[in-house]
Order: sequence, then C-alpha cells, then structure tokens
Amino acid sequence: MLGYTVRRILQMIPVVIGATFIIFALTFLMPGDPVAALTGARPLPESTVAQIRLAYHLDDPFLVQYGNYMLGLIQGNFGIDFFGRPILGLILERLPTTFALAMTAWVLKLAIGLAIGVYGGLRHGRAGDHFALVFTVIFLGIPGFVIALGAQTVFGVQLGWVDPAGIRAGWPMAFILPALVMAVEASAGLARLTRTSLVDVLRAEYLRTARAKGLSPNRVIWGHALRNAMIPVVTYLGLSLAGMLGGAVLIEAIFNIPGIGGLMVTAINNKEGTVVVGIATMLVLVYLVFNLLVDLLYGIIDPRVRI
Amino acid sequence: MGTHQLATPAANAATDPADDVLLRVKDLEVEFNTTRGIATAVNGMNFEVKRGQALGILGESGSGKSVTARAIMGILDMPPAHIPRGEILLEGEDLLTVTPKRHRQLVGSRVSMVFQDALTALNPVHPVGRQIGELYRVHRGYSRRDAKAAAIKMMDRVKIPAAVKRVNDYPHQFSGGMRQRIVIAMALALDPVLLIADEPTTALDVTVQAQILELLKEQQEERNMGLILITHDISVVKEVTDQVAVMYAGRVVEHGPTAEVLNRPGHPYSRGLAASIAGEELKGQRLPAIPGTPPDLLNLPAGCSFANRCSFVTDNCLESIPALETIEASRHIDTARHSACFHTPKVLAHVNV
Amino acid sequence: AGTGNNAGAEGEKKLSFQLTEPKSLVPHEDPGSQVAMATCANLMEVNTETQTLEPLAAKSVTSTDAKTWKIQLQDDWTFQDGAPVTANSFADAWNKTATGSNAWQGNGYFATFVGYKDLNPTDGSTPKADKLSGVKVIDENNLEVTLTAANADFPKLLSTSALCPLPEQAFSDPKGYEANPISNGPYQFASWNHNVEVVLEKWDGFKGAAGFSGGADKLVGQIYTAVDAAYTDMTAGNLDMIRNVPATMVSKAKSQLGEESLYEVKTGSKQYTLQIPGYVKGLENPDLRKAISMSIDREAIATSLLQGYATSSDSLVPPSLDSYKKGSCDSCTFDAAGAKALLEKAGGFDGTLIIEHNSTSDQQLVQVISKQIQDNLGIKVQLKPMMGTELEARRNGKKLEGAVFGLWGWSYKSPDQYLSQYETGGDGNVTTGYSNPAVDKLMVAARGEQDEAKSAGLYADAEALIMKDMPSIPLFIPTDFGLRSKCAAMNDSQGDLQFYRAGYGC
Amino acid sequence: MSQSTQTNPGADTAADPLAPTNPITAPAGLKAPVAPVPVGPRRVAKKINRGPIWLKPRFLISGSIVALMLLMAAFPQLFAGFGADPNANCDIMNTNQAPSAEHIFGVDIQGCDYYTNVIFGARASILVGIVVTAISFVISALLGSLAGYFGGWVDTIISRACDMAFGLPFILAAIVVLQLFSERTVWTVIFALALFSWAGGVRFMRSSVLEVRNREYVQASKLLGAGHGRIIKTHIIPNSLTPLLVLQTLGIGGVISAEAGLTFIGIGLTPPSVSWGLQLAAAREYISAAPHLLVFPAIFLTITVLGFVLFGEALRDEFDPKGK
Amino acid sequence: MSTSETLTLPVRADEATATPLMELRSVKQHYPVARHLPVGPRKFVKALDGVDLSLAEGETLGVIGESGCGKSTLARVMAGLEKPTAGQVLFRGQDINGLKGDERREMRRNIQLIFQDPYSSLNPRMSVEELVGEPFAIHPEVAPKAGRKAKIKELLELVGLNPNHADRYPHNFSGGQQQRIGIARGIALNPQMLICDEPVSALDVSVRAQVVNLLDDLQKELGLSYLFIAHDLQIVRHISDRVATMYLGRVVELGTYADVYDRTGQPYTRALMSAAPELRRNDGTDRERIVLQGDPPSPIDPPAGCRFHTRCPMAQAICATKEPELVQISDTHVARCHFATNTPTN
Ligand SMILES: Nc1ncnc2c1ncn2[C@@H]1O[C@H](COP(=O)(O)OP(=O)(O)OP(=O)(O)O)[C@@H](O)[C@H]1O
Ligand SMILES: Nc1ncnc2c1ncn2[C@@H]1O[C@H](COP(=O)(O)OP(=O)(O)OP(=O)(O)O)[C@@H](O)[C@H]1O
Ligand SMILES: [Mg+2]
Ligand SMILES: [Mg+2]
Ligand code: NI
Repeated sequence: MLGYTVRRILQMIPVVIGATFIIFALTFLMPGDPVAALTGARPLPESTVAQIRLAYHLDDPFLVQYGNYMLGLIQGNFGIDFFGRPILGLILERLPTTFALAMTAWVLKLAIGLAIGVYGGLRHGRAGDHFALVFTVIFLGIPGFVIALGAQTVFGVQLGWVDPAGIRAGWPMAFILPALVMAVEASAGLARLTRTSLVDVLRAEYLRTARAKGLSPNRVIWGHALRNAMIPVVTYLGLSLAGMLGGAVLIEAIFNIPGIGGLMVTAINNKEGTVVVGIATMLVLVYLVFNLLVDLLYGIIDPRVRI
Repeated sequence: MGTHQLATPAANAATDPADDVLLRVKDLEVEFNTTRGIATAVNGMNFEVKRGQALGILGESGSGKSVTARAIMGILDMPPAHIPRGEILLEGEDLLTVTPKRHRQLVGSRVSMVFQDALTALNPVHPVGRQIGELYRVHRGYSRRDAKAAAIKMMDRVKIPAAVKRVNDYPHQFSGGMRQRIVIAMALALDPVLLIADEPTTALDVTVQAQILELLKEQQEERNMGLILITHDISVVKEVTDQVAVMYAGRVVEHGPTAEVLNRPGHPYSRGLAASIAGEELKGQRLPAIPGTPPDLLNLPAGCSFANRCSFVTDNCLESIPALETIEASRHIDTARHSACFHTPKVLAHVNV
Repeated sequence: AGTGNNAGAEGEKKLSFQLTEPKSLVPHEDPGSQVAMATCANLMEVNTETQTLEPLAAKSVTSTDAKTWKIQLQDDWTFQDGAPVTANSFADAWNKTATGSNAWQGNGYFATFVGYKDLNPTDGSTPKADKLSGVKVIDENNLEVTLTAANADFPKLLSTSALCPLPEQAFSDPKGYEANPISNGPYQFASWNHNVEVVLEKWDGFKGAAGFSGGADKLVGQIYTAVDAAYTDMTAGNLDMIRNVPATMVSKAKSQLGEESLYEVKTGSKQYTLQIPGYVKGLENPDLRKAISMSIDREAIATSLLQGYATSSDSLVPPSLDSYKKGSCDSCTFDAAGAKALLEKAGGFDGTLIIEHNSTSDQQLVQVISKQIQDNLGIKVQLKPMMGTELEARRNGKKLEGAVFGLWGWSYKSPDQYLSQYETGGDGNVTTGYSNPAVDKLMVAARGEQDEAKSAGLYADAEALIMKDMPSIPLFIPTDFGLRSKCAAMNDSQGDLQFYRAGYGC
Repeated sequence: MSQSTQTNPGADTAADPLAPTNPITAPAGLKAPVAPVPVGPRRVAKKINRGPIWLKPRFLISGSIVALMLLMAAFPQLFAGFGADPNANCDIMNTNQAPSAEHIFGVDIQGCDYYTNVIFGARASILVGIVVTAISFVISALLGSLAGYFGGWVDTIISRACDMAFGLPFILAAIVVLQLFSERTVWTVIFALALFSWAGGVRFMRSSVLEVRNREYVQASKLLGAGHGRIIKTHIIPNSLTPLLVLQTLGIGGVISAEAGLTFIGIGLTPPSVSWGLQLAAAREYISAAPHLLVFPAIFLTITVLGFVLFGEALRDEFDPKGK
Repeated sequence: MSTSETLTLPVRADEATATPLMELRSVKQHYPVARHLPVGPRKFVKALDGVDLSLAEGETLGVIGESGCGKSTLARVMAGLEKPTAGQVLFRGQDINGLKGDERREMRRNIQLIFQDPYSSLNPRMSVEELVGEPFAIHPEVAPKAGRKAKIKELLELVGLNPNHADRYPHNFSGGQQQRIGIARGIALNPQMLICDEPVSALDVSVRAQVVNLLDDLQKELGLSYLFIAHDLQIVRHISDRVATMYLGRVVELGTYADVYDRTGQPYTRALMSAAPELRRNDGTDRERIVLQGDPPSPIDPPAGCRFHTRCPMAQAICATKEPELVQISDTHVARCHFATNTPTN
C-alpha cells in the first residue's frame, strides 16, 4: 500500500511537468501582451512597461521562462503576479471556497445521481427507467447557466431561501444553490453509469445467492447489490470531483463565488501566464491526488484489488 | 394427446405417508419472455424428493435443470420468467402461492441451494464469514458476534482449515474447492431439510470434485436431508444419488432408481447419455454420440422433442408428446420407473447392444 | 428592496456597494478603486453639490503660468492614526509612485512632472534618481510642482487617487501598510475579507467639508466579479449601490426594482467611438470614413437596442464639456443615400472593413453597427472580437487591421482627456496614430490656458481640425446609471459616481 | 449408435439454427391438437413492454429526432423557407419583439426573425456536437486501443497524456487554445473542444480493450499469425467500441452545451455565425425582457440532446451481437 | 539441475528413431508477480518449471493434471503464443521462437490451438464465413481470394456444419457447433499440430462425443498430431496414445495411456485416477479411493523436495527434502516419485 502510493506519486512527476509545460507553452503562445492588460485603453508609460517586462522576465526565451518557473515550483514558489502578490497566496485564498463548492456539489451530485441511477437500475427496462433517463438528459440538455439563473431567481430572489449571490452567508447556505445546480447538471453521467452498473450487478449470480438465502429485497439491494454496483462508479466519482474543482467558471460567475475559476478566467484575460500556470499546476496536483485517493478507495470497496 | 397426467411419480407418491415427501413439483411450467418470443424452459415438470433421498437430475445444457431449481428457490428473474402453472410443494406448502414473507422464511432455512460457480455465487465484497453469518442474523436473529461464531462452526464443518483465521477473508482469497465448500456451508447453515445442488462440481477439477461430492454425501446422510443434485455428469449421479430424473427440453423423460436407469435406460435420450461414456473398451473406436442438437425452446416441436435426434423415431413421435408413464411398477415406490417414450420397451430391449 | 442588508447594529447607518476585488487598498497601486476614493482625501475634489473643483486637503493650488504650481496644505490635517499630513506625505508618496521599478498603477499620472523620465528609464536600466526633481517640498505645508509643459488641468489631476498622501508607515513597513492601510479620508479601513467584502468605517477625525463625505457610518464594499450577480443580490435586497449599469439591466431594473432605484448620472462622461487607425490600408480617405459614419443610424440604435439609454454623439467630446459644439461632426447623422454617394466619391471600398472589439462587452452593439454599415453602405464588414489583452497589444503595437470599437471615458472633466487621443504622442493617441501639427499646437495652447472659456475655444478649434480627417467616428454617449436601494442617496461628481459620497436616506 | 457425426448438423436446413435440426420435424402448422390439461390454474403473466414492442418506438423516436436535426443542420432552408437568411430582413427597431403571427419565434436582439435564426443555428451547434464527438470518438478509440492492447510504455505514455489532459481544467485549456486563433469559427471551436475532450474516452476505451485483449478470440487470431493491425482492427475495436459509443452519445449534448458555455465567457463562436450557443449566451441578458430568446434555442438543444442519447442507447442494443 | 535433460524420453515405440514433430526442452515459464516497489526480490508464478516433452507425427499426447498446474500455459508456449522464460520449443527440430519471417509464418500455419470455451474463442461480431475465412485472409497463399468461398464451404462440411449457415454469427450456434467452427479455423491452414486445450470441457456430454469423434476423424484424414488437454480422464484415455500428468508446473508422469492409467507410477496420478468415478467402474479391478486432502500449494513458492509431498498419502521423510527425478519404469513410462518403481500397480 505504501509502496503503491510511492510509486503513484513518482508517476505524478512527469504528468505535472507535462501539464505545466503545455499550459505554459499555450499561455506563451497566446496573443496579447500581459502588460497591456494592466491599464486598459490608456497604455502604461513605456518605461513602466519596460520595467515590468524586465522584472517578470517577459522577454526571456520561452524555455528559460519555463525553466525558471519550474525551478521556483520545486522550491514551492509559485511566483508573484503583476501586483506583487504571491500567486500561491492568491490560489490558496480561493481554494477553500472552490473546494467547499466542489465538495458540496459533488456530494449533492452523488446523492442525486445515485438516487436516480439506482431508481433506474431497479426499474430496469420499465417506465421508471426511461423516466429517469429523460429526467437526467433534460438537465444535460439545458445549458448550465439557464438552470443557474433560473434557480437563482426562484430560490434566491423570489423565495429568498438563500442569498442569490456571494458567499457572505458562509457554508452551507451560500453554497447550496450553486452546488445544487452543478450537481443537477453533472448527475446525468453518474446516473447512467450507476444504472448500467446496477443492472449488471442485479444479474450477478451472488445476488441470486442472496435471494436464495431468504433475504428481504431491501437487504439484497442495500447489503449486496449497491456496493458492488459502486465499484465501476468510484473511478468516475473521483475524476468528477477533480473536474468540478476546475470546471465551475460559469457557476462561480453567476453566483458570485470567488473561486479558482474566476481567478483563472481573469488571469487568462490578463494573460498572466504565471497565475494561469500556477492554477493549472494546482489543479493538476489536486486531480492526481484525488486519482490516487480514488484508487486507494477502490481497494476498500473492492477487496479483490486490495493493494 | 393430453396424457401428461398419466401416472406421474407424484401421483403415485400420494399413497405414501405425506410427511416423508419433502418436495413435490407438480406440472411446473416456466416460460421466458424474450425478444424473439416466449421460450418454454420448463414444460410440465413432475418429481418428488423424500427425506434422506438423493435425487439426481441429469440432462443436457439448456434442458431446464437450473430453471427448475431456481423456480423452487423462488429466485427466477420475473420478468422475464413467469410460471404459468404448476405447484411446488415444500412439506405441503405451495411455494408459488405463499406470501413473500413466508417464502423468505422457508427459503434459505428449510430449503437451500448450492450454486455451480462458487466464485460468482459469493459476493466479492463481503468476507465469507459475514455471508454465512448473515443467514443466522436474518433467520435466527443472532447478534453479530454469535453469527460469526456460528459461521466459524459451519466453516469447520465443511473442513475449511483454520476457519477462525479465515472467517474474515474474501471469496477471492480462497481456492475454487474451498469456495465451493463455503457455498455448501452457507447452504447447510440453517439445517435445511432439502438441499439443491446445481452442478456443484462442474467448475472444479477431478480431485477437488471428489472432495466436494464426498462432503455433500456425508452431510446429506448425516442430516438425513433430501438432496437434489443437478448435473450433466452421469458418473457423478451414479456416485451420489439414489434416484435419477433425466430431463430433456424442459421435461422429465425418465425417472427411476439411479442404477436401474443408467444401466438399463428406458428412454432413447438416457440411453444415448449412458452410452456416451468413453469406456476403455471403446478405445480406438468412435464414441457413441447422440447426433443433432436440442430443439428450440421458442418453438418446441409438436411431438416428442427428442424425435429429431432419436434413432427409434416413428411418425407417432412427431405428432404427439409421449407422457411420462410408469414402465416398471413396483411395490416399493422408490424402485418404480417411469419413461416418456412411445418405444420404451424397444429401448429397454436394445440395452447392451 | 434595499433594506435587507442593513440589519447591522441597531440604527447603524450602513450602506453596501458593488466592488471588484481590489488589487490593493493603497490608492497609488489601484487608483480606480472605490475604496481608495473613500479612504483618501485628495488635494482637490469635486463638490457634488456645485459640481465644481474645490481644494480639499489643499488650502490652495495656484500657478501663474500653469507650469509651476504652488500647493498649500490645510493646517493640522492628520492621518487616521493621528500622524500629521505634511508636504512630505505627498512628495514621498509621489516619488514612490512615479518610480517605474515599483510598477505601481498610478505611475502614469506623473508623466508630466519634471524629472519623471529619470525615474523611468525606458531601457530597463536602474533609475538615475529616486525623487521627482519637479516636486519640491517648501516646508511642512507647502509644495511646489513643476511640469514639463503648461497644463491648466493640473488641479484636476490632484483630485485623482494616485496623488494621495502616504503616512510614514507606508515606507517603513510597506507590508504592514498594505494589510492595514491608513489614509486621510472620510472613511477608514476596517477589514478586508478577500473576495468577499471590504468594510470601511466613517472616520470622525475627517476635517473636510460635508460635501466631500457621505452619510453612512459604515460602508461595505461587497465583491462581485460580474455586475449581474450584484444586480441579483440587489433584487434580493442584499446590496445598496451599483454603478456602471449596462443598458439591458436598466430596463430590467426599472420593471423589477422600480423607477426610483435608478440613479441617472447627470454628466455624460463616456463615449462610444469607432476609431480608425491611420496606418490601416484602404481606410485612409476621410470621405470613406465619413461615409461609414453616415451609414450608421445612431438614433434607431439608441432607441431600440440601447433602449433610449444613450444619445447619438455628434462630436469628439461629450456634450458636458465646455468645448462641445453641437454638430461639430457633420457626418454623424444617418443618411444612407448620402453615405453611398460619399463612398462613391471616395472611390468605393472593395475590401473588408474589419471592426476589432473586446469580445466581452457590447457584443450586440458592435453587431448592429457592423450590420448597418454593411447593409447601408453595401460593403463587407467583418467583426473581430478578442480578449482585452490581445486588443491592447494590437493597439499598442500598431497591429490593428481595421477600425476599433471602443468606449472612452475621462479621468477628470476636461476636453484634453478626449482630444489628447488625437494629439501626437497624447494619451490614447496610439490607437489612431493621428498626427496633425496644427492640432498639436492648438492642444498645447489650450492646455496652457488657464482661462476656461478661452481654453474651451482652443479645444473646439482643435476638434474642428481633427474632425476634417475623422480619425474617429463618434457613436453614442451612453447614459450612465447607478442602481440604489431606498437607503442610498446617490451622488456623482462630474460624471463619476463615487459610492462613499452617497447620503444615507433611511 | 455410430452415426457419422458429420452428416447430422449438415442436414440442418431450418431457418433458425437453434430450431430442430431434423428435417422430418413436423411443420409448426401441423401441430397435433393438444387437449387442455386439467391441472392447476394457469397464472397469466403480466404483459410487459419489452422486446420489439418497446425497442422499436424508442429507436424510431430517437432516430427521427436525430434525423430531423441532421436534416435541419444540413438544409436549414427546408425548414426556414428558401432564400431565408438569418441575417437578412432585420429591422433593428423590432428588437426583442415577442412571438407573433409574423415571427412565430419572435424577433432577436438584432431585429431579425428568430425562427430563421434558430433553424440556422442548428448547423453550427450540431456540427460542433457531432464533429467534436466524432473526433474524440476516433481519438479515444485509437489511443484507447493502442494503450490497452500494447500496454507497456505505449500505455504509460498514453495514460500519462490522458492524466495531463484530464488534469488541465477544460475551460482553461479551451480558453487558452481559442485565444490562439485570431478568428473564431465553428472549426476553431471544434478544434478547441476536441483537443481536450478525448481523455475520458481514452480511459474508457482502454479499460474495455484491456478486457477484450485477453479474450480467447484475440489469441486465436494471433495464433493464425494475424498482425497487430489486423487484430486491433477486426477484433479489438469492434468488440470494445459499444460502451464508448454510448458514452459519446451522452457527450454530444455536453459538447453542444459547452459551445454555448464558451460563447458565454466570450471565447466561443462570433457573429455572423449563428448557433444555439450564441443565441443562448446573448439571451442571457434579456432573460426577463425577452424570454423567448432563451426558450426556443433551449428547447431545440434539449430535444437534440435527448434524441442523441436515446439514439445511442438504441444503437447499443442494435450493435449487441446477441441481439438480446 | 534435474537429470531429466539427459534422460531419454519415452516416445511411441515406432517413432523412437525419427525426429519428433514437436519437442520441449526444459521449458520454463515464469510470470512475474506484480509488485509495488521497484526494489526487493521479484517473485514469480512458476507456471511451467522445467518441462520436457516430445510429440511424434500423428500422435496424440494427452495431458492431465489439476487446475492451475500449467496445462494451458504449456499449450500457449507450445503454440508459440508466449515465449518461454527458459528452454526451447522445437518444431521439427527448429526452435519456434527463433524463427523469423516466412519460417515463422510457416510455423504459425503448422501449429494451431483449439480453446476450451468455444464461444469466447470466436469473435461475436464476425460471421462464420469471416471466422473460418480469417486464416485465409492472413495467409492468402493458402487459399487465394478466388477459391476462398469454396474452401470455406469445404471446411464447414468437413467439420459437419451446414455451409448454408456461413452468414450466421457464433451466438446462433450451439456449443458443439461453435466448437466445430473453432476446429474448422484451426485446421484451415492444414496444420500438422493441433493443440487442444480442454476442447470438450465446456460441452455437453452428448456433444462431447461428437467433437471427440470429429477430432478422431480429422486425425485419420489429415494426419494431425494432437496435444490434448482435458479434465475428463475417460476422454483423455480414449483419444490419447500417450498421457502426461502434470503437477505444479512439472510433468510428473509420462507413458502410454495404458502405462499411466493401469500401471500408474506416481501417487498424484493415482489420486487423480481414483477421483474420477467413471474410471473406477470400468476398470476391472477396484481402484483404491484416494481423496486428496488440502489444496494445491502456490506455484509461487512450490514446496521443497517433492512438490506433491504436502498432499501425498505415501509421503516419507525423504520427500520433504529431496526432489525426485523422473524414474524410468519401463521403455515407455517414466514417473517422478521416489517410490515409482516399488509401488504396487493398481
Ligand atoms: N433469463 C432468461 N431469459 C431467457 N431464457 C432463459 C433465461 N434463463 C434461462 N433461459 C432459458 O431456459 C432454458 C433452460 O435453462 P437452464 O439454465 O435451466 O438450463 P440447464 O439445464 O441448467 O443448463 P446447464 O446445464 O447449461 O446449466 C435455456 O434454454 C435458457 O436459454
Ligand atoms: N499470464 C499469466 N500471468 C501470471 N500468472 C499466470 C499467467 N497465466 C497463468 N498463470 C498462472 O500460472 C499457473 C498455471 O496456469 P494454467 O492456466 O496454465 O493452468 P491450467 O493447468 O491450464 O489450469 P486449468 O485447468 O484451470 O485451466 C496458474 O497459477 C496461473 O495463475
Ligand atoms: Mg444450469
Ligand atoms: Mg487451462
Ligand atoms: Ni398431451
């Protein structure tokens, strides 16, 4: 187990290097001038531009810039942005928010997706199954922002159950609505996967055994079917949590949640390469760590792959 | 010709003291809804098992052996399966009509089942001890600890070495033979009166097969259980059972004491089956084989379903279905023989050609 | 609506306003920040009642030649921690801001100071000096600033946040100061919950006149990344003030929040233009540009798409400026036939007119403009939306391929803020690259003229000259709106809506 | 009992191989009358909607939705009227007019007929949806097969590449990539979306290939001397593709929505392109003033997504070799 | 090293002098056990641990042994699907793993494998025609495109399938028919060697005989050699000229079928025989019933000494320490047991 973890962590190194390299290269290639974005239509004095370019090594060749960045990264230094703020600080400032949002969304998604999936699986081939499919797909088909704006208006403004925007209310009240929207949107895949997996498991011989033992249908499903049905779902769940961390730009904007997504979009708009790469690095790391956790969790759920 | 009813073993058994009969299956039919139509997997099945008796059910793949067993256990997937008619009487109670609750009480404790493939029959994510113990918890309301202790005892009983140590292991950590023993332990846990073993050794190799059969036989005799042993394997039937029912295309075509039926088969299919054993004397010759393939269950022929593979076939066979009739009545019911063929005498006469 | 959020301590006069996460609370580092405006008292300030520029932290600002300016400070003003505000508080702050290597955003405001060049070498070498030679501290209360050229607008410059004073601590402990800035304005910094809110409290020690400070005891800058979220929050009663409300939101607010929630900024300070870089091939002919201008039905767009929240523009400056002359742009009225004729006269146009614009704002407006040009002039128009950085880079690098759609606003109310775009090397001139010695001369003269009426006349002359070449097509003067709750009595100062000046109306 | 085994199955000429193989079997029509047997009551099975009865309509419905949408994408004129042009005949004075007899979907912000626009919007949206899905499908199928089949360093490289693509936040990558293009058309959007949408598919494919790779028929083919190319082409891919296919049809909707999302953050398609994504993004500001701007493209989008998902499911059943 | 390398292996008497068709020389196949740290000793599953065998032309060698003893591995190694860790697999005296290019293709044609599970060895998405035609598609020289259809038809007839069913898919056929398709594929390229890995285990008793008869016929007709692996000892006896017993990756007994079945020289083989009920009955004398206790040891750490000693009913002290060598019992019969020659035949 420890050995496995060590090996996995070693495998992360090339991925982190590769991913940062790609993003670094992409931001480098991106048209536009980071310094230009600092003031908008009124350009900065030439001298200031020169100073900034110098201070941030913007005129160095790409590989040198990348090398410097990686050197810093190894020492845990993500660099500073154009306003002199440490990038790591900027990210860490927002990471808990994003994390809270992603986690909440993920848990809700789990609840919704599993519920619908299990329902569909148990009603396999019958009307309920098709109803579950249509239900999830409709949410898949309506663009996220429509759902978000609708939910915001109804629950935030008209009913006033929660603040429609911002996180002043703190967790959980400020996060429930956006998380729910994210969850509803993302639950389709999970529901389908759960359903398919459950249908497979329901056909398994060991469920026959369970029924032949005279167990009640509830016990058969909750005690024997679900855990097995979860095995293929777990990988997906881990990946989706990682995905949610980076993928909530729209929801963050609509609900005014100061998360990584917003920071990232601003950084991209301003072509702040170091910030962008910093975020990407962070997200890649988070993704990899989750991936590892999922695989370890796998071992807990499925004793056959115990490591 | 509508003579399915003629002198079924069940009918004869009615004269015997009823308490001796553990299970009586009467005119059982099982159909499957498939996309291509309705498949009749079991088509008028009749047999009975008495206390302490071992009944072998022989028959080729797809003849409905497992479906029958599952119907008894009430674990058919319905849909697609449904049981249009028939009765399954366990100690007088019709398992098809009792309430679901009563059914759950009976199944697992009065009648239990050993499955063919132990690896797939055991839930991979629960320790075996828990899977055995669950029976005690559900049926007898044992505490977690007591259930575990009982599970260990059961594992000991089926000769799993170091049961105490292995009770928390998972199925995949056991070898095939041990897994099968665990499944048997599960089946025997609540001292059932009837045990159904559906091909318990097919997935095992010969040396382990011998161990398992030995175990089954031993437990059956020890507890005076009824045993239904389902298999393809004639030698296994010979080894373990007293009575044998030979199935073909969803019905019993021959029924009687094992030795009798296998040495002197009265139905062409049993005859083919018995002959296909590759005895040493056949070395260098062609093996006697039953030609052809079994009929399509979606579209059973009007007449005898074996007719298209039968060397005794006559026009009669193609038109009507021969009933299972008593061919050698006997004072003692256990030695009575039944066969469903128009040509039973001819077949019997042909024996040992 | 508008009161839900005021449930602070009982009777506390609290107002909340829409804010974007500040880069820094130090005014010089982020001069546009509403927090900076609230915390710092500038030397000069616009009185919202009279709409005139008056001395605030200064007792007087005077000059004879508009080149050398004498600044006398108010007596006994202190910072919020009690330390006195001295001439050095200003001079040191200005020196630091003007030093290029600090990369502070306010740097550009000092470009006209003598000595600025020394602090900002363009070749990346270390600055030769660490002080602006044009700034002289005479004594505790007196300063003298020398500019490189006469500029009568200098007092207006003194009203911007980049020229705020800094206390001693800002130099001795910059980090500590960043975290807990102290200034001399009507509100003092209380707390900053990053990305959530900045809380300001009224500073009792503020000695400025009532016209310079607001009515709330507590100001909460709630941080939003998009105005839509702020709007939603306001509809839910969680926010008191929003500014820069887009036209689409105005009509929505009118129906959802009621007419009284809208605050119309009195002075139009912004303008939409379509600027045409001189270096773009094929668009050099002024007649062609005029034809393009005439092909746009500004009235129709203003009433339909912009829902009446904009007026068509017929000058290079907004009407609120003294130099404005109605109809200085004679080709700014819609005339499809005239446009065609003019196009003919200009020899036609067979290329594609590219319109570059920022992809994140005013998409629909650009679209309809391009459509009108295309339909009414019969030429092919292609939109080129892009991100801000790219647009700026293309602008600064003179890499534009066509006209640029943009919105321009002033930092302080002066025709110079608009017309310098067409002065060689002037502020914003990089876009069109327009250069006309006659214009340059008029601009210098106008800037140096301290008599406002004379100055306005000179600016108007310059505009008339520029208009002939039409480097820029005036489009609309948007009506600027703020949104307010019942409690917020909004104010603006010469077109700038400053939240901290709002009165408390509950 | 020693009939030649070679002749028996050979005589099988019945239509169904599982049917009785002896030609002398009585034809079904000549079934001997079977007298009803007075045994226990016949329990009647509840007729359940399975099999062809249900499968057919699902296939038909989803198939016709998909076909309709494809037709709309290919020939919008068929629906919008010949000579229709989404950008012509606009009157800015009509901006945001609600649906009326003249404009059944109303008028859009630019004053153009919205019905025409929505119809013409299908092309870009569906093109993006299908092409991106197709590209990611092909990439997934290829890379997944290679990784799963060859294992070793091929697998390592591909899997790590997947991790990278996965780890990079999609939005970030899409923004950065789209920034590289000065002009954004359907194809650049497709490129950006496709560039990072394959990783999940590859993983998925890889795991099904891992399963298939060890099947005996693969070994059997190897034994015959088949090369890797042939094995991958004829054995691995066909047998591991169905799950991926279903996943990808589920993804079509996601891709179409993603196009809308990109537009929404200002990096998607740009006018004069028309797409549902553009329409939805533009409609956002007018949600309360002109809800029809949102409703119509959203309905079309949802129906399309539903159609594709159902179609995918139906296809899977169709491709199942056992035919159920 | 065991002496088995130098021992003359018993072959069929009449073939003793000719080069064997196939020969295995101390073949080992060790599979590494997955480990998580890149340090420390590697462990191996010793699926084959020094196997010597030879097979004459036209001969059938039966292989028996319990599950996991390496029979399938042997089949794969012989078929050239896997390269052994050590040792050589010779086909007509040439190491099949050293072959290149055309020779390799030729070898591929000549050695074919029939799998246990007929259904899973047929690609479910290919029609019978495609399946049976695949060998020709890979080796077009055997049947050029023009005559291929006829050739496929011929093959189907040969294995007793209706050529009219060529356009059907495997799932449309019964198990026996599926196995026939597999056999048709196997013999399509006119191989000399057919390795059958439990070809009838998945089949019904009634069909089993059909397939065995078919294999018999084909051998007579085409002069094939078989390596026949099965659990069904009767079938093995029926079809084999010689029989090899394997235990934990090694051949523990090898001889003619009569040698092995009637003059068993090795306790494991004896247990195997006794466990098969059908053999007891047809044998003239009563076999002593030996039910082995315990489970087979792990092939990762096989027991020291005689590998069978942990379960052997006649184990002595020596068995735990000394590994027995193959003992020659007769010309045609060897067994790996310390007591091979002094145990009573059964
Ligand atoms: N779920 C099902 N749907 C459709 N048909 C089924 C289903 N389960 C079983 N059958 C059919 O019922 C028939 C009898 O099957 P059953 O499993 O009882 O055979 P069996 O005698 O046990 O065969 P085997 O020896 O292979 O286990 C078969 O033809 C099978 O195809
Ligand atoms: N590719 C492999 N990697 C690792 N171990 C393997 C591999 N193939 C086989 N083994 C191991 O080698 C041993 C021999 O396996 P093999 O399949 O040859 O047995 P077998 O005699 O054919 O058994 P059965 O009768 O069950 O088919 C087993 O322990 C098996 O787990
Ligand atoms: Mg069965
Ligand atoms: Mg094997
Ligand atoms: Ni009848």
